[in-house]
Amino acid sequence: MESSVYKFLPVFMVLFPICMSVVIFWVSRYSERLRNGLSVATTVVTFIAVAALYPPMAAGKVIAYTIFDILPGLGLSVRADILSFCLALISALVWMLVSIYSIDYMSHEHGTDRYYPIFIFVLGSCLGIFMAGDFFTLFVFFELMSLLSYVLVIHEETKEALRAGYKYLIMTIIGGLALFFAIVIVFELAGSVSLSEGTLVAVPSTMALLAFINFLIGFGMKAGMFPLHVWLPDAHPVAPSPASALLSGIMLKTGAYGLLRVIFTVFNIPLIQEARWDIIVLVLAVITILLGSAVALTQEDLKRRLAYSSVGQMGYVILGMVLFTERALIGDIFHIFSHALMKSTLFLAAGAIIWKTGLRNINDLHGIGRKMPLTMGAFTLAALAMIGIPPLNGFLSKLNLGMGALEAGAPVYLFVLLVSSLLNGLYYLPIIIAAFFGEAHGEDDHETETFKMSEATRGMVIPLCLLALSCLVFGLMPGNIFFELSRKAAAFLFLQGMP
Amino acid sequence: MFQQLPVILLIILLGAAFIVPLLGRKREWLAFILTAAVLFALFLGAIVLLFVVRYHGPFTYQLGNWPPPWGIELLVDYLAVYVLMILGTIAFLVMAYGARDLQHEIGTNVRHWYYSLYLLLLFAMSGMALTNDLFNLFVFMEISAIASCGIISIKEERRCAEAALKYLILSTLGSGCFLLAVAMLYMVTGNLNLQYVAGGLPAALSLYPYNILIALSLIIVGLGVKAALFPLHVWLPDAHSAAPTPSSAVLSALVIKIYAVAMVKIFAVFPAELFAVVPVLEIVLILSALAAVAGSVFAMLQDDIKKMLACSSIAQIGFVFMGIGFFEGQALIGGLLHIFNHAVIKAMLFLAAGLIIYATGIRRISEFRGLGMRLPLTMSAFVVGALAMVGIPGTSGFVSKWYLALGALESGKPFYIVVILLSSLLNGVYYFPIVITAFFGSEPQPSTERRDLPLSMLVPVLLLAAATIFFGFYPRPLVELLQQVLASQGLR
Amino acid sequence: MITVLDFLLLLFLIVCAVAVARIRDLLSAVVIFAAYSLVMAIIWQMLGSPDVAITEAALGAGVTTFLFIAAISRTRRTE
Amino acid sequence: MDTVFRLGDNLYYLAAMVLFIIGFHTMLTHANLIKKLLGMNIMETAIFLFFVATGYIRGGRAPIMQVGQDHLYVNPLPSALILTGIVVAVSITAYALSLIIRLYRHYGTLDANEIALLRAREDE
Amino acid sequence: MDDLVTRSVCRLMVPFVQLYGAYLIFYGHLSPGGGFAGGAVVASSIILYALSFGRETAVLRVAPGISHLLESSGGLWYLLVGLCGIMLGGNFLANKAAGFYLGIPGQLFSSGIIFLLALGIGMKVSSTMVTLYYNLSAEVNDEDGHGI
Repeated sequence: MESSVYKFLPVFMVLFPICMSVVIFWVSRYSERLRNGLSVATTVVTFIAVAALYPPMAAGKVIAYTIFDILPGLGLSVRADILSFCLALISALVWMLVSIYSIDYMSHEHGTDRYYPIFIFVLGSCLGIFMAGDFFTLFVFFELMSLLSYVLVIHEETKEALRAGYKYLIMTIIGGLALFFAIVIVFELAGSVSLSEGTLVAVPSTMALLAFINFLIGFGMKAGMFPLHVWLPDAHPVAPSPASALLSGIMLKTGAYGLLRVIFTVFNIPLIQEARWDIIVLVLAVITILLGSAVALTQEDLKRRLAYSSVGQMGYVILGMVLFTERALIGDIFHIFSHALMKSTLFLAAGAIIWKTGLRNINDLHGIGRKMPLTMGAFTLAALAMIGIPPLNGFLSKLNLGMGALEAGAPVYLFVLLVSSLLNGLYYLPIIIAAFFGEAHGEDDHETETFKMSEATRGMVIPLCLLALSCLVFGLMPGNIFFELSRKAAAFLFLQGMP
Repeated sequence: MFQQLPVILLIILLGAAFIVPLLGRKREWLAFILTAAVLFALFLGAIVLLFVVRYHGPFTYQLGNWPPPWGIELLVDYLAVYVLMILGTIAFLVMAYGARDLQHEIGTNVRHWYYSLYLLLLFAMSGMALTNDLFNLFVFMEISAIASCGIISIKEERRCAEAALKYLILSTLGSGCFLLAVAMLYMVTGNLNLQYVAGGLPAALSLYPYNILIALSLIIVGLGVKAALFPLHVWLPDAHSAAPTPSSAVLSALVIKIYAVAMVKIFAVFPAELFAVVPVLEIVLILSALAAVAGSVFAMLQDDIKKMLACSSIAQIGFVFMGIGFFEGQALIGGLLHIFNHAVIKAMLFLAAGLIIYATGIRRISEFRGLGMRLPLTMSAFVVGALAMVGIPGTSGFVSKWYLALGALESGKPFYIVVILLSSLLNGVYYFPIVITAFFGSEPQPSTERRDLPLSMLVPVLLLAAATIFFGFYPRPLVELLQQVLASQGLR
Repeated sequence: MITVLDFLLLLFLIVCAVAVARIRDLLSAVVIFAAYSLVMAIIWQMLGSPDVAITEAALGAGVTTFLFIAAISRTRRTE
Repeated sequence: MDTVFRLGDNLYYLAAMVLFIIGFHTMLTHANLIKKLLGMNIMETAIFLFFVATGYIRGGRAPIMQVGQDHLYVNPLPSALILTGIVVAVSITAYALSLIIRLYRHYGTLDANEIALLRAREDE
Repeated sequence: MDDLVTRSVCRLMVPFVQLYGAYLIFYGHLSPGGGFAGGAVVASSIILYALSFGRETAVLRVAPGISHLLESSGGLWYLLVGLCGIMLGGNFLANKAAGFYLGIPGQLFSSGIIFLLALGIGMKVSSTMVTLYYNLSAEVNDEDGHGI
């Protein structure tokens, strides 16, 4: 009885938001409040549904079954294992908090009637990616999510947003087509694209390499890997801040998730190591890390700087998965958690500032910390975590990544991590210092303004602070739940990749 | 009883085509009802034939009880049934849409002629699907050429006449080539019946190889002109865009495909060794690859929505021919499947474009700003079409591309996957901006002139859009049917 | 063995065809085309297809010529 | 010499091919629409000639039944087919002519290139 | 064309041409000819008449409406005769198999339905040709210039 409930849960958590988005779309004609309430309720219910999956997942069980076959050997199927659970959990959590934040943030925006349904629908398709039992299902939801998030990207419908959105759309299509290519090749080589059948391609060949490269293009595009990151710094800043938080915090991770599956399930560690394909990924990851961090330094726009920072951080995630030590993998998965928390905090904080003051340029933010102490406090916490200051979660992931690099016998990557952390510090710290200690630029009435606290609304500040606190909690507490999950997932994945 | 069904279908189509003009312009509604009923009967008949073929196997029908080598023979096999089903469904839906649309596109005095020509066209296409006789195929080709020119030139615009004339001349060129090829095949085999030609060809191949090769190339040129295979496509953009919307839909969705089907039928006759020796199929493949890319590039350059859709058909027929060019296994399934999928998608897109023109009078894509708010359902259907054209999974466009790609890998030519992907990307590049312009980037003008569209026009579009999604998730019956097509044609 | 008549008729056909293609006066071209059709009818009779010969004489030489002349009279005569 | 004989045997086919090419060429290269149509007709009759020649048996008779006689008949099938072909050709010619008249009424010219030019200008 | 000679000759010729056309149609199964050729000959007689007497006079004799009617009914007739084959247990257009009276070869009423079919074809072809001619020679403002 109980197991059948668990069996049903993955489908439920995908279908429920998707169905609710239709309801929300319909409701939004009649009542805005009901619409907002329903949106939050949907994310909450979805989060509970995801969390309810914890017992079997923690026990190491795998839920996998096929719903129906579209074509012979190709169908919609479900698979929930510890890795997919990790990602689903963090997605649902962040989504829930962001949806609360959205209500106030979006209250002055136009087009909210389409924002909420899409917002909820993207949650469903995002979970669909994680709960997919084969690459076809994954592909379906991946495309669904990518295309729909286009609407989130261009929400403001300015010329700039439309241009960025178009770039995003075309890159998405390219990525989707590359995935299509890769999946076709794997299907032809292995006769199946299921995630549950162990290694699908065990022999290196030109075709396999072609598949690998195409997977890398498809998922790397989404994950913002160099040189395919070009859409990201344009698309993330133009979206409304809650959407940017999700785009940077969660949707980038779908690419990382896909790459994890490709490396450990479609292929396996010996194959990739023998064929030296990991070199490609390693080089690209290192470039991604350094380039993202370095370019972030030069950005004046706050959200743009955050977006470039995301590029750098995704580089860590991509690096971690090809070091091929269990320790690095723990750090890798934990960094997915931490980055989701940190980056959504940062974007939400930036959003709160923009919402309240309309300021986007970093040079204008002097003294903002005195005006909005809670917001900037959360920002500071997350930024410190980003740099990797010890008691915060960012430190924990970087520590594990670095130790993994040492275990793998490649201390050079530790050096890359350190350089990148330094760069992180260089571009985050000035913002913080200026915000709290800098003189405000306002000429006439800054005397009165600086001492008047004017935070954003409670509905925005509370999710923001919760997220910021989680950065602290999940760094400070050793053996916390996310870290435990990462450990289990890493062990599971490593086992899968080592036939 | 069912033995007579194929010919009865042809008779009612032709008979109705004769009766409809007699009803004249006074009882035009009667003419319309008769047309619609006959088209629906075609659809039902195709379904019945499907079951007959499934339970009793393919069967032949001798006109006038003349035994095969002399008489004309109809062959009801899986391929014919598949094509008939497509013809019936799409033609019926397009006609249902046309009831209203034609009222403002063509004059009252010619509308009954339009129905007649439409039925004649369907008669010719069904005949091409069913016939097992080369010369008969030629006759049906000519009838369909005249009828399709008729439904183009019936509109009182001078560019329609020009487009129709261009089409007529090139299409006669094509059928001339085809007839010459038929004559050459007849010369060396002494038969016109496809089965007997197939029987005679291996022997003839050793005696008159050049005759057969010339015949083969003439067939490719002849049918290629009519199906708008890449370098021979010049007539298509004008003809398909100038015509009244229902004609455009039927021409793009059905007429060009039926020649591809004819090519499959004829290629199946030639011995496999011939294709192994002579790179005929490679040429078709290369042309199809060029078509897939070039058609998309042409479409990108258009501003007129119907012209853009017409150019996109050039690219899509390229996919169909790609399947034929591989001529085996999965790729052929993909190509044949694309006949259906593209028929559904392109008919839907043309009808949606027609709805836009009907409701707003806008033809230029650059003026589409804000249309998404004014015609939400139509533009949503357009979105589905655009997604299917790009081949997003969950739409029927994906499935055919999937099979084509698998086939390309199977044949060890992954290069063609790149072509497919490139063409899909280009599709995205020109379809999505339409959707974007329509939905985003304009001041929202709620409820401004939200004109109610007639249900009879909207429902076919929505049904076709639903079919696009349905067959994206449940293509199995079609694929299984096509596997039987391949099995019964003696292909892998 | 081919007879001289066959040869001459075919030669005449080709000459007519070239003339039709070259002549700039449309009406003359049509008249030459009528002659071409009639010779074609004779050739078909010689090839043992009297049905085709009659039909060609009536349709090809007769009706087609009528139609062409009707069309030319409604448009223009020179190329 | 042998080649000449073989050529002589295939004289009808040869002539049909020459006519086909002349017609094809006229149809494609002439700008005048009526000329194009004449070329089309020449091309079609050339194909018919080819077709009938395939059915011709030297010394055969026209396939007309005469009671009580037995002859070598010419294959009747090609001529039966050609009948249909001629009718189709005539109807296409007639239809094309009606279109040409319409075009002339609208554009005042029979030159395909000029019409294309006028249309292009109109589209802009 | 107000030429007395032309008109008189035409008036004399037309009945004979039509007779010859009818002969071709009815004797198509016995001698060269048949529906196509006969129909064309009949049509050419009418076109000849129209050429010499002018279109208006010809329209009075054979109205376009009648021509349209004959066109459709010719086709329908052909189909109906063909359907008889099915009714009598054969296939479409069945002749011998459906048990039609084949008669004695060489006589007018022989070879079953071929004669009837030729009649349908003759009707169809002649009326189509006439319609085509009418359409081509129609005045500029005529609105019925479309049917093929």
